[in-house]
Amino acid sequence: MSQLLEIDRVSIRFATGRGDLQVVSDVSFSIAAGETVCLAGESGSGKTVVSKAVMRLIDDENGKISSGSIKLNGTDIAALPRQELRSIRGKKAAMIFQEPMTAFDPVFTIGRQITETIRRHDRRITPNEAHQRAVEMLRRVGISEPEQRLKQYPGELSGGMLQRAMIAMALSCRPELLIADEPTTALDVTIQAQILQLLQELKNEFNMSILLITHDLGVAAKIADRIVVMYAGQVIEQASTAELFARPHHPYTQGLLQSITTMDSDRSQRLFAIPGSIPGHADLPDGCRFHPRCPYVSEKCRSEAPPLKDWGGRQAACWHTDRLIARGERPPAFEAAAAASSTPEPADASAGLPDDVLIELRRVTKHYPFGRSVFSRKKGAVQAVEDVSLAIRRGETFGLVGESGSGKSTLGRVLLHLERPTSGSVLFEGRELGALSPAKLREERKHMQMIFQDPYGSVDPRWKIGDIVGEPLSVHGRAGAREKKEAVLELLSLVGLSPAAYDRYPHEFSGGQRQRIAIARAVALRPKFLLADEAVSALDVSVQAQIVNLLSDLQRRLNLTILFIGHGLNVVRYVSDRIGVMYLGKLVEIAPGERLFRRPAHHYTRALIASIPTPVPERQQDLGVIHGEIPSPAHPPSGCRFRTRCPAATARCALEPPELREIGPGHFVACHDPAG
Amino acid sequence: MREAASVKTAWRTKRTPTTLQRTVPKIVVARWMSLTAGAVVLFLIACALVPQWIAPYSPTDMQADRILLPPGSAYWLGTDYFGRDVFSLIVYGARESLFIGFASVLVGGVSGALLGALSGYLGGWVDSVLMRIVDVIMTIPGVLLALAVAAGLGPGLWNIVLAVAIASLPNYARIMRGQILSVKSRPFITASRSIGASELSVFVKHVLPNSLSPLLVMACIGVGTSILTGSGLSFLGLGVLKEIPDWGALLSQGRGYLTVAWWICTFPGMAITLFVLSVNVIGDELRDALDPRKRRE
Amino acid sequence: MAKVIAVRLLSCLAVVAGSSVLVFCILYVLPGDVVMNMIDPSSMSPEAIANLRHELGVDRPFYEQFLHYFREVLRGDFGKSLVNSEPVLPKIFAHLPATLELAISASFVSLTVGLALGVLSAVHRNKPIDIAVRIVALFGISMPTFWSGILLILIFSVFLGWFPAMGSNGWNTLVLPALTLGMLGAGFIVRMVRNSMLEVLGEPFITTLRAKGLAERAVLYRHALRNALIPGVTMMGILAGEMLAGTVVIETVFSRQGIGRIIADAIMAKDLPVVQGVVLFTAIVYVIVNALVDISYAYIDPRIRRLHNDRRSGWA
Amino acid sequence: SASESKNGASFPSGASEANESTAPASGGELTYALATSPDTLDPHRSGLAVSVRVFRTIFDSLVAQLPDHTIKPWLATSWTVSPDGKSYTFKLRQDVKFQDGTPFNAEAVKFSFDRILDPATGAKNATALLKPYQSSEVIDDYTIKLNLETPSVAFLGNLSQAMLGIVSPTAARKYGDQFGQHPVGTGPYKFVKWDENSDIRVERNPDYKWAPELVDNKGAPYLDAIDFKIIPEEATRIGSVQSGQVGAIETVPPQNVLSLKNDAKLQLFQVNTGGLPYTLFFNLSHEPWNDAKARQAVQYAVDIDAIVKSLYLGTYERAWSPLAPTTFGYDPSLENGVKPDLDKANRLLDELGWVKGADGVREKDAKKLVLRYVDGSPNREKRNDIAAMIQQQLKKAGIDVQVEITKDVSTVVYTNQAYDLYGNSQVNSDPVALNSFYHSIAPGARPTLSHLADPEIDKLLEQGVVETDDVKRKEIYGKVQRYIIDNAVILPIYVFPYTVAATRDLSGLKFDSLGYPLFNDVSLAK
Ligand SMILES: Nc1ncnc2c1ncn2[C@@H]1O[C@H](COP(=O)(O)OP(=O)(O)OP(=O)(O)O)[C@@H](O)[C@H]1O
Ligand SMILES: Nc1ncnc2c1ncn2[C@@H]1O[C@H](COP(=O)(O)OP(=O)(O)OP(=O)(O)O)[C@@H](O)[C@H]1O
Ligand SMILES: [Mg+2]
Ligand SMILES: [Mg+2]
Repeated sequence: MSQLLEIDRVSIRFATGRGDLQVVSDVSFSIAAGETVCLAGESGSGKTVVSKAVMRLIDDENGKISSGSIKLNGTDIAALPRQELRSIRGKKAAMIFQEPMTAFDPVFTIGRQITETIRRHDRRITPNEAHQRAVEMLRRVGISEPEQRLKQYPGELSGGMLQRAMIAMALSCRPELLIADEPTTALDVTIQAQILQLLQELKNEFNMSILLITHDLGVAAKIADRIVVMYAGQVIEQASTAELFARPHHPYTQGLLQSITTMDSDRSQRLFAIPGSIPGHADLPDGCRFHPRCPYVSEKCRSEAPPLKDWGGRQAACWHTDRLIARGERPPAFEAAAAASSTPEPADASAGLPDDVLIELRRVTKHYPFGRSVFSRKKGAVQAVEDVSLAIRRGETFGLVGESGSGKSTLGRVLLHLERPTSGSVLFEGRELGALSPAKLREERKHMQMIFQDPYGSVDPRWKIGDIVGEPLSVHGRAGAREKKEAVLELLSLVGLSPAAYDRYPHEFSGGQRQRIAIARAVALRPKFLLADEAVSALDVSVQAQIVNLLSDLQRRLNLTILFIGHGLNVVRYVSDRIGVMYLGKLVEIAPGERLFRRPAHHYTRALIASIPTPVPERQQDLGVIHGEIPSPAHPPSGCRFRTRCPAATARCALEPPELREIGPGHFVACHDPAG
Repeated sequence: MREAASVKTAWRTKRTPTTLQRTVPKIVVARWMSLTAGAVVLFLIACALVPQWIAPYSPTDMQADRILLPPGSAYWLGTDYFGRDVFSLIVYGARESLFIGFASVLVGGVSGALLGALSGYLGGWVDSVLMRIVDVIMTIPGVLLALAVAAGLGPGLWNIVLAVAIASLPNYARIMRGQILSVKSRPFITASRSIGASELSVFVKHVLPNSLSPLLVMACIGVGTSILTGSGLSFLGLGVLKEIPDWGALLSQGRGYLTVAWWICTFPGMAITLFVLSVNVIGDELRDALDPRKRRE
Repeated sequence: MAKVIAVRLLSCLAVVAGSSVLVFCILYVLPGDVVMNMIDPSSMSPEAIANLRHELGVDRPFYEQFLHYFREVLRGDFGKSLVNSEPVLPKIFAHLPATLELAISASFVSLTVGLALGVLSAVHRNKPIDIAVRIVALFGISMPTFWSGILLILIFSVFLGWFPAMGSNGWNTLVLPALTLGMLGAGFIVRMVRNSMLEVLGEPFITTLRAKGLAERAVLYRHALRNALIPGVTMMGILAGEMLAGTVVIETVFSRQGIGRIIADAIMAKDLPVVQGVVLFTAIVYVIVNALVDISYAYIDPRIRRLHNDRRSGWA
Repeated sequence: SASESKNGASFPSGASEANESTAPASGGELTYALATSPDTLDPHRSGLAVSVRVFRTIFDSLVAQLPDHTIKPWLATSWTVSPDGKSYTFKLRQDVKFQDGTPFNAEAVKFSFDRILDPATGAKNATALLKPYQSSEVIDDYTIKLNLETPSVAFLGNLSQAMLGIVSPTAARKYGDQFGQHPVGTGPYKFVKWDENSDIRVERNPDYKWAPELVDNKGAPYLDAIDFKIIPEEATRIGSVQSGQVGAIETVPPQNVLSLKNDAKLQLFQVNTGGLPYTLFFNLSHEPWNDAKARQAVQYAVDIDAIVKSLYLGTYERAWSPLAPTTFGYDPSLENGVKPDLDKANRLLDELGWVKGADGVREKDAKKLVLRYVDGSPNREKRNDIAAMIQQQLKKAGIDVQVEITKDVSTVVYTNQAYDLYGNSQVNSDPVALNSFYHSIAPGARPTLSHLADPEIDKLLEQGVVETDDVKRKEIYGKVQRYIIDNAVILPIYVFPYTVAATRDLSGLKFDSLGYPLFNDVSLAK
């Protein structure tokens, strides 16, 4: 196979306020024509930097390729003058990005931005022709009414639609190489499945190569031919997808694979997690960069960096690859770690719990009116949550899943009475929250705490960790300064942070550590109830596992009741006793966790489960089982809200909204015609 | 391959010095500027506090036999048409100028910020009403405000301070409001509220501190502009005759001599500019210092 | 849509009415009165003065004067100057154009200079050119306009003879005043544009644009600047007020006709009808400018067209 | 005499004289920059010198006064005075028309003077000038008799002033209180337009042929038009004449006089104005300044020479008397009379029992020695600077001068009488001007600035009005002047010279006895 892209011993440096920083060292790999290569690794390992370097986009960020060469079709991009770069960018290689919402210029129409690209690279094309081409491309990526869409602004389209448009733009000049930097991370599982399928189709049709960057090995398993694993700015392993999954040659890869929560993860076992976190560029360890986290670590690892060595058509950079190959199975150290902390519990979720309701929602509805003015009453309202009744039992973990915009977060906020419901009521230990005075409500908050999705935004950047964690104590307790400090230090150790964190600021911590800080604050008052709104979604798989473990530890220790909102279905399954599925503001199905996954009754639930990318290459199912996107919650479809996307919709669905009814022990579904 | 390498090295040799040029003077310049700015402000504050230790002559000593002398060894910055020493005038004028600058920003900034903060934080009709009031204040010409204040309180230093404060209040209010609006939707605010913190404490402990940066930047500019507004008032003949004029008044009174004795108004003008520059440099530094994310080791 | 406009209009009216009321109150509490400015007190008997006061209606109680004034205004009668009996409305119409001309061209100068330098500064962030631009901008901010105006006259009229030193007829008399007032605004805009450009340049879509192979010029000016303009436009709303206020000094320095001097004189003479009339008009101009700002927002930023985002957020 | 030699403009030599021999070129427009804006162009209502400079071109007077104080015909061809001095009969020119076509006649004169007396007109200085006019009788179309309450020697001279100019009755009736914006007279130029704060335009009155002896050109003026630009900012005014944008500017600031003199492109005119020089009046009704000793202490403590030298750099003359040198009756013997003497000042104050306190300010009976010095804003002719200097000078004598600069002089000074020292000047043609400043007033009437009430001075001033013998009259006024200075009723500061800088192509600019410019002879070299 001829190599389209050859990256040869590339190192990349950034000029920063504190001097030069080497971010990528000696990275080499190549992509053949028509091949899909995945770049995987934890956040901060340098994946994006490498991909940007391919187009020399790092030039604009004070970065430069300090050594090595990047050859695209034989031309060394590292040595090209800037002027010539432009004819490569977009033309020979194109890029799509993680956040389609922010990757488009918000003030120009989609059409303008696509035609701009086309005409940039072929001046002979008339605006009209460019427009025609844009229409075709949009149609090709599966956007309906392309003429219409071209006239719209990025803010007017949904994320999935935008990512399609992004792909259309990237492909509009027929590039030979498509670089996709986490193209689906920001999207729903259902949309992710659609996009991945589209990419695969297009790859064949356009005969291009794809460099896909992802930290989700499930995605990699689905579409990659080969996987390159990076750690701390270096390539530590590369192999074909099947080989990598079957037999990782590097302990890091092995750890990554193990951290993934799958459908099969045993709920009674602690999730596996690689201990520690990726080092910063300023304090890289000597020798092998992974050695502080490695169970195989030896003296040699500490002093000497292992070279990337060939292992029969694949490569790995580890002094202990042979041992790994020999043992094949889990490394002993990892095993020990997992075993030590696992305290098996009866997996019997539905039956084992006392029927003691902690929180109850009664016909809760939350509307956000818009377009209201002095003269007119409500023009309309976003029906974020519609007539939801739900009871959460003491000590259980209730999982809530659903696509983006289905109203999960809103439900959570209403539940905590951070917002008042439009109608319906919330009962906490039998007391109606809406009837409490503000002061009483604040008092009640002691018992109900919250962890947020965004670990970066949920702590005040100007506060020290000690103050952040201690804030609930100062708000509610009248504890003295000494006691408070002691309590905070204890909390820090409870969530696995060192006491040194006390006097530091949030920006000095990684995302995972910040989430620990947020958790420490949430449990400071020993609440009865904890709302975790996508608490792990923004984290790396390995860190995700650490946090999930922490949460379940705490639940056990503090006897917490948890509402766990998430869109990573595997994780939700792992942590939850019962799971509720939301669609467009409605709760469409409730069932004990295992049962929901084994016997989903609602067609929507089935579609969700089917969309989950599984990190096992052999088990590829049909992609894209659910079509279209979630409709606007301001104008939900009549009758059953899912009917517009439901494969089993009948005339009745349009007329009659289905009620939630019990179809098995603890299994409720709102569907006229539930599946199996 | 070899060819590529040589191209590559050529490219590198060309690039390396630019990086050096880029980083080294940058750090030096940044430090140098802050240090100079700090020194200037300290010196001016010293002038305001103990002018008699710094000025070589009395600022009120008018001598007909030494009028309009150009800068020289005896009178460093020359003498004015009264025969006063310009340098001593600037030194003594610092007190009033600095006072006008800082006091009006303090008064206008604090009240404007409070108004904007209330408006942004409470929202709803409070917001609409407060913002309309701010709009109303903005539509009234500053001269009118100045006169009204002067009339209400009698002529004096405070009249300028208050006039400037009121005139600048809407700007602070608007900025603060916008800032509050964006800060109050951030997750850590909800987080604090969900802990059960009272609205007041959320506002005071989280919303306010996170909203102050742009205000600080604006206030630093405001310190300079209020001195200028003061000078504008004395230009329009609304000023007060003071034995020791502030810089704005010096500048305004000396402008007629620009072609004859440029030093009379140029040096007070430079004092204002230097002061504004320094305050802004320090303000930027301060803003970074208040933000733990930008704090330098 | 009609309702949106109606609400908008109503709130504009409220602002205009509010400023009228405020001005009325301010002038009412000012000591001294117009009569003493009109006559030579040494040549008139106290009775005659009292008569004159009565004639002008300034001896009536506050609320009566107030109601009377607004009743007349609603009828389209803005009254006559107390000082020289000139009808107010024609007087305003005679002077407003010159002031608007000045304010608009100064805004134009502010915008062009401010944008150009602001972009330059952001693109060369922390390099000598950036530092130089920022210092120059601060100079613009820290120089009083009467002083920079005189400097410009010396340079461009006396020494170079390129532009007239004064007057308000013809474009060439507009150059120096517009420059003087514009430089002040430019200083503010440079700072603002630099900040927001830096912010926009850090946005992911800029990388997309570069990845598409767009020329740097297109990236900067077609895309980044347009996004950075959004807070800049708010700034123009604020600046409009400053510009209107700034014309007082500029008009004096360059001996231009204009509303600025009219109101300054009227205030000093406590010529209530004139002050009222002028404030009414400046308030209207101000309100119109801010409405335009809103509209241009929607033009620059399509997101506003959907969400009725708040126009005043996101400055600095 | 001394006064004569100081009179008149110091005309530039060379160019302008050469021009006079050749016939002046006709046509062209002159742009003439004024320092302040006229209040109104209604001569009867105006109180400002700057207004006079403009409306002197539009309005003519009955008579003209030459620099030597002699009265010459203008709109009146001849006149007779009744023996009791209480009625004047004027024969009027018959060939005169107002600019709006209204014929000029005795009716028009009567209308004008009666208009001034009518309180509804709100006339300011004109009323004072016209005193003691009572009524007029139209004898025939071109003969009119003016009746006075009391005889007045100054009456004819006052009639020569522009503020007593004759207005068109038709226009005055038509425009009512708007006449100031639409002035119509018989003058050499007719009004075209007035853009407030910007410019006033007058154009040649082609029918004009009745110029007085003050000028050479008896017919219509050479210039097509004059644009009076209002340029308050000194630097701008100077810049605009230097750059040639305007043809002439008035009121050149002292510091620029020298440099403009040396400018080859420009010529400089300077003429001292008559009447009262800029004078600081003590308020004699206020303690402790009602005591002549206290005032004398101030008189000795103030160094007026230093003030005039610093601020006016030798371009303004120092004043010594309540009268300006060019005014009739000026007493030159007062010159160099009072010398600054700080010791003497201190001694006088010591004698009065004012003792210096810790802060250097004198005190008596626990009261500080304070002098309230009021001055108007803006800083016209550097008057505020004078205040600043006097403040410093008096500080040395232990007097605390509190300066109040105010826009609202009328309220502070005239209504509230809240001043110990206040400065004023008046352009006038006759020493009778002293009456309104030093003559005591009837009970209930508004006091004069000085609050002086001395029967002896009153008597002298009353004699001065009626004394027809110039020598005796001079003597009377000499006594008045000496009394005022000896008793330190005032501090005379400077004589205001009206200065004009013009481009070299301008010639024929003349000034009347009061220092107002005359544009009849002005022409521009092509
Ligand atoms: N412009 C820059 N200046 C300095 N350092 C940078 C710059 N861009 C990236 N880095 C550093 O390079 C490292 C690698 O970043 P990169 O974005 O490539 O990681 P990544 O593997 O893509 O992570 P993620 O999964 O979070 O996207 C990070 O530590 C980052 O701080
Ligand atoms: N404050 C608000 N004002 C108006 N609409 C809102 C508000 N908050 C949420 N919504 C709307 O309500 C709907 C449900 O939002 P919600 O955030 O609850 O969804 P979600 O299921 O949490 O989605 P995600 O997975 O993206 O977090 C969305 O359409 C959203 O736009
Ligand atoms: Mg990345
Ligand atoms: Mg959510």
